[in-house]
Amino acid sequence: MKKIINDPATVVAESLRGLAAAHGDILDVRDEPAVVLRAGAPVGGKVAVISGGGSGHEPLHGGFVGRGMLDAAVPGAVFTSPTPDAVQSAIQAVTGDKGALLIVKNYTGDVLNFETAAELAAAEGRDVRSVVIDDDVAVADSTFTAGRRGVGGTVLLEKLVGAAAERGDSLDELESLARRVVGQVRSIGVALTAPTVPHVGEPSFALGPDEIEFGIGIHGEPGRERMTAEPADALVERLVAAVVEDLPFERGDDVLLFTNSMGGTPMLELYLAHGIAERRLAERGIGVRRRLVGPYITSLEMQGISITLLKLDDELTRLWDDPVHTAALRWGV
Amino acid sequence: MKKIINDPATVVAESLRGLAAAHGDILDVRDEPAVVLRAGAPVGGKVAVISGGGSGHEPLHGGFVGRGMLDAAVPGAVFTSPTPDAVQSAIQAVTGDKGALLIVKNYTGDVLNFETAAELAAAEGRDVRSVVIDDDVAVADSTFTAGRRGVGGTVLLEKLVGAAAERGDSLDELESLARRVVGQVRSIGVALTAPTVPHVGEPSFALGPDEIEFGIGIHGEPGRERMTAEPADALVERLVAAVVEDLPFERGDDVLLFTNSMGGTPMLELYLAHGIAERRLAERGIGVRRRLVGPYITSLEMQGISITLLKLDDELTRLWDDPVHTAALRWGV
Amino acid sequence: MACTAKDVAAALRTAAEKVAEHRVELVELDRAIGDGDHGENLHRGFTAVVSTLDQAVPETPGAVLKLAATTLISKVGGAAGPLYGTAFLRAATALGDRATMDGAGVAEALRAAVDGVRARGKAEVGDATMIDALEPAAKAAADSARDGDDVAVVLTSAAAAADGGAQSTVDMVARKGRASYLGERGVGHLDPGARSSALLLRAFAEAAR
Amino acid sequence: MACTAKDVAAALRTAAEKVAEHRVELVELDRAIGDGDHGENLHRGFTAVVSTLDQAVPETPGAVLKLAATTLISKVGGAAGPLYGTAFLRAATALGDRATMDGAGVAEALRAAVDGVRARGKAEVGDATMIDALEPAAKAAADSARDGDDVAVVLTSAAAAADGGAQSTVDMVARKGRASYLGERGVGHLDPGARSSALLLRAFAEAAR
Ligand SMILES: Nc1ncnc2c1ncn2[C@@H]1O[C@H](COP(=O)(O)OP(=O)(O)O)[C@@H](O)[C@H]1O
Ligand SMILES: Nc1ncnc2c1ncn2[C@@H]1O[C@H](COP(=O)(O)OP(=O)(O)O)[C@@H](O)[C@H]1O
Ligand SMILES: [Mg+2]
Ligand SMILES: [Mg+2]
Ligand SMILES: [Mg+2]
Ligand SMILES: [Mg+2]
Repeated sequence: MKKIINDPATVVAESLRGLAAAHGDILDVRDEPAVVLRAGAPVGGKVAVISGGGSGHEPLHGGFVGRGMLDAAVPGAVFTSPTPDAVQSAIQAVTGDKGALLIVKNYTGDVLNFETAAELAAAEGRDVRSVVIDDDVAVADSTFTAGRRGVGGTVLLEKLVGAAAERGDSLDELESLARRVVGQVRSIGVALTAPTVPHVGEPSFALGPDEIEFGIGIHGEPGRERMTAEPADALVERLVAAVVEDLPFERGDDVLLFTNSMGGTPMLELYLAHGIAERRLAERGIGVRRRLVGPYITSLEMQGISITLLKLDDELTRLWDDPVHTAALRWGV
Repeated sequence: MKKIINDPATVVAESLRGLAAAHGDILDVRDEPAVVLRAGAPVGGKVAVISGGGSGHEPLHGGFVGRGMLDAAVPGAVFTSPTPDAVQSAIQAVTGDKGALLIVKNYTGDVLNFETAAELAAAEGRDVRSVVIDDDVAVADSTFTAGRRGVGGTVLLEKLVGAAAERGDSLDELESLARRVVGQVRSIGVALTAPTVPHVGEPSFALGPDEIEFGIGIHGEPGRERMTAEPADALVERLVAAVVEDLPFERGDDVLLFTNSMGGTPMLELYLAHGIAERRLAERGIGVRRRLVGPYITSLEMQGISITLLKLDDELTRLWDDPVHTAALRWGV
Repeated sequence: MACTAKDVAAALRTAAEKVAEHRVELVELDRAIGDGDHGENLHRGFTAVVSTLDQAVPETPGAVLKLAATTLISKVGGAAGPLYGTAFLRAATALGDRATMDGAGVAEALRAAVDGVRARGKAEVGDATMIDALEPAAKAAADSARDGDDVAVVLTSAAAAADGGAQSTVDMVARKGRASYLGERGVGHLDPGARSSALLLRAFAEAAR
Repeated sequence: MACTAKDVAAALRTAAEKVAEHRVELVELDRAIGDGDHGENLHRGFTAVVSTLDQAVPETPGAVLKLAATTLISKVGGAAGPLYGTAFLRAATALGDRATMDGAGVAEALRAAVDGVRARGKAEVGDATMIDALEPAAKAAADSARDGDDVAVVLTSAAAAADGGAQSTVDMVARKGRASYLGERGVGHLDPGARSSALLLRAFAEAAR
């Protein structure tokens, strides 16, 4: 394993120091437990929006802290959900009178740790709600399993809820907005190579020179099937079809198309894939009204992409267009 | 080789289609020859700023087309300078009364092809000047060689010159600004892995499991030396020292620090490296006043980073802060 | 012979050693069907438990277990952190402020721990999780305690049952945890959490001897 | 026997075949000390030259070479595009509108071509570039033409000299082109542009026989 690190045990803390140094105007980083806080938080008159999860998915979540998006991010160890005390410390630091909404990706660890933190916060008399995002169509949805994973849709959810919080929506309104977004966003990913977790030192899985993992998770967890690599046209059609058929998205729908790099995919390939996805959707009569293309929810150096579709209406489009000023997403400011 | 492509011969054209689809509000893409043009160009009352070079370095240059930066980008085949007719077609499409400035990275191919295009444009009666950027300290600078390569400094140069063009500076002013920037920006890079050019199908060079290439170029050309991997603290100090000693940057200098990912490096590691660079500069009494962290000039999926330092003054700081609205850099709008 | 707070603390130290020894194995098991952090997470957690115990050992077995629980909750993260945290917390609650714990006490604490994990994670036997090791362990402990066995024997019975239970996950299709994403492809793999549960019980049994 | 526009066109087709055959070799040579595109670039360029010639063959050798030059300039890119483009353009200019080209004409055209590349790229013999193949080739062609040799013999002499010249780059420290970044580390490698120059001359010689 070759990595630009000093020690696997201190990777996250050291990386957060760099994030703080680079974006001191937007955010503050606190240590032990590690949390990333919006500069000047708690911001009066708004619900605090908080998310977090294992590290290794940067810019998620710390890169989305700032005006119009998150008030705090709670980074765990690499690919490991953060502990309740860290979540609690973020809640305490940024929550004002209007309460806090926790955006939780649907992984057993995230759900359990955020749940515990929310209970602790409630015991302190705070109004804290959680919304769980589970947009990954690669995984069968069933109450008898851990359920679907939270993946690309998380980025969109954080932007939309963050914008609504910024304009002063109440916790009730935010919670129902968040549930609505969760109901109409779907994603799927594919991996060409595996990520290498620093403390493991070896790739998370082995893929042959012609193999890809279709339906990959963002922690290098396996997905639907291992298959032979295929040309971009066929692969992107496979991704688009899986997402479109799931909700389903239908002729006449307006959507936001998010073409995400898993970290190690060249932008040249990412835009190529995005172009194909646009055409496949146009052929289906689905109108792409907004788009996001880039590495926004990654799995370390993993090569691969994911496609996320969100059904848009005027309200969501407005919230998407609203100003945002974070390390990784910025417009209107 | 696993890549999200259809055919090595059409990679660039297909990727540009995706870029156009994603950013139709900012730019237009034309085919044969391929050029990326600022939407609405030529923009009245300003000098056209044009750059280009081989593809595979995305977001450079197409991702920097837009308000406050480039009027046109000319993408060649992967790692291959574009041809003069492509450059000429970009010049014709975006140049108004105030002429055009070409920003050329110092590679034999880029210099020769842009030179030819500039001659052709001059023959058409246009006022076109070129500025060559050669900021890579890894290479010995000598008039008896091809000279230093243009690398990370190119991104900063395009931003600063683009901002000055936007506010209406004349071609003379832009040319001298550009030369001033070239005089006070320096970079160096390191690779942990090699990029794979689509038509080659194999990594551009072979690195052992513990080897890194110090002083790498952005086309996977070798640099100063092949060495054993070392902890981030030592590696970043080595990069910072090489850059600082070259200009030299001195105690009391104000600088912009640009920590760039070569494409495949996780953001977790990139920010970690950035944090170390900030501290090493602080120890030297060099004041980091602005920073840019991310994958902005890449070498396909190559893992590695580069460090660029630009000496700032009030004028350059103002130009850096000026609004920019491109696919890859955006603020103030 | 019943065991004291000191004995419980010693058992936790043994557990920490066992986790350290098997860190790589647990990472590898998790890498195969999950995300490869289980060994690292537990190692971080139990190292912290030992540091805490180095400062001061609380007075009762229950208090020691509670300290371990809060330390694990705040250091482990992932799914295993809250689950093992809950297990230790429930065991502590079951023991209350008793000064010592005999074989029956161990069985009682283990039952409470396992029920806590079940309530928390909503997994049942057959879902290919730590429950497949813990549930048979709790049953075996109860049987052994009913026979009047002492702490060491109760724990040894529990550990043996946990080993068998863990092994049974190899043939299962996981329905909880990260391995559930794999469906049929997860068959043939030992669940890392089941393995770590068996290792912890083994460590406690060894310490009790 | 002097050659016509048709013969020049045929020679360019042979050159295109040669480049196609050696595409991978040229890519590999460039990958070792440069950026791995030389074979791909030339292949793209000469394929385009053949397509252009498929549409219509101009009337004079000079006009054919000029068409090749502009096609190469607009299709090859990189360093090789403008350099080979210049070479063919200067050769075309040297030939003017002569209807045929004899051995002396070949030597004259080659001299002009090589001087053009030198002017454009500012490389001299010993810098480890295509100049190391082209300069001896031009000299050998001049000697051969002075002896009254015909086109085929002049080109064969040039090609042989180019081979030797290209081979000499193996021991050089490159001072121009991408290989110059390597310094001493570039020693031991054949320059891809020198190799392609030798291949082109070899193709022309074969076509002339
Ligand atoms: N719902 C659950 N109930 C019981 N145990 C579970 C549950 N989900 C996961 N586990 C256990 O946790 C183990 C994984 O722990 P760990 O790797 O530390 O967490 P994560 O899955 O968050 O990376 C699994 O092997 C399994 O035994
Ligand atoms: N200044 C120069 N003068 C003469 N030949 C040169 C010069 N620079 C490069 N070359 C030739 O060009 C070849 C490389 O061509 P190519 O790989 O197509 O372009 P690039 O270096 O832009 O990738 C080198 O092997 C060398 O022979
Ligand atoms: Mg985990
Ligand atoms: Mg090239
Ligand atoms: Mg795990
Ligand atoms: Mg080359």
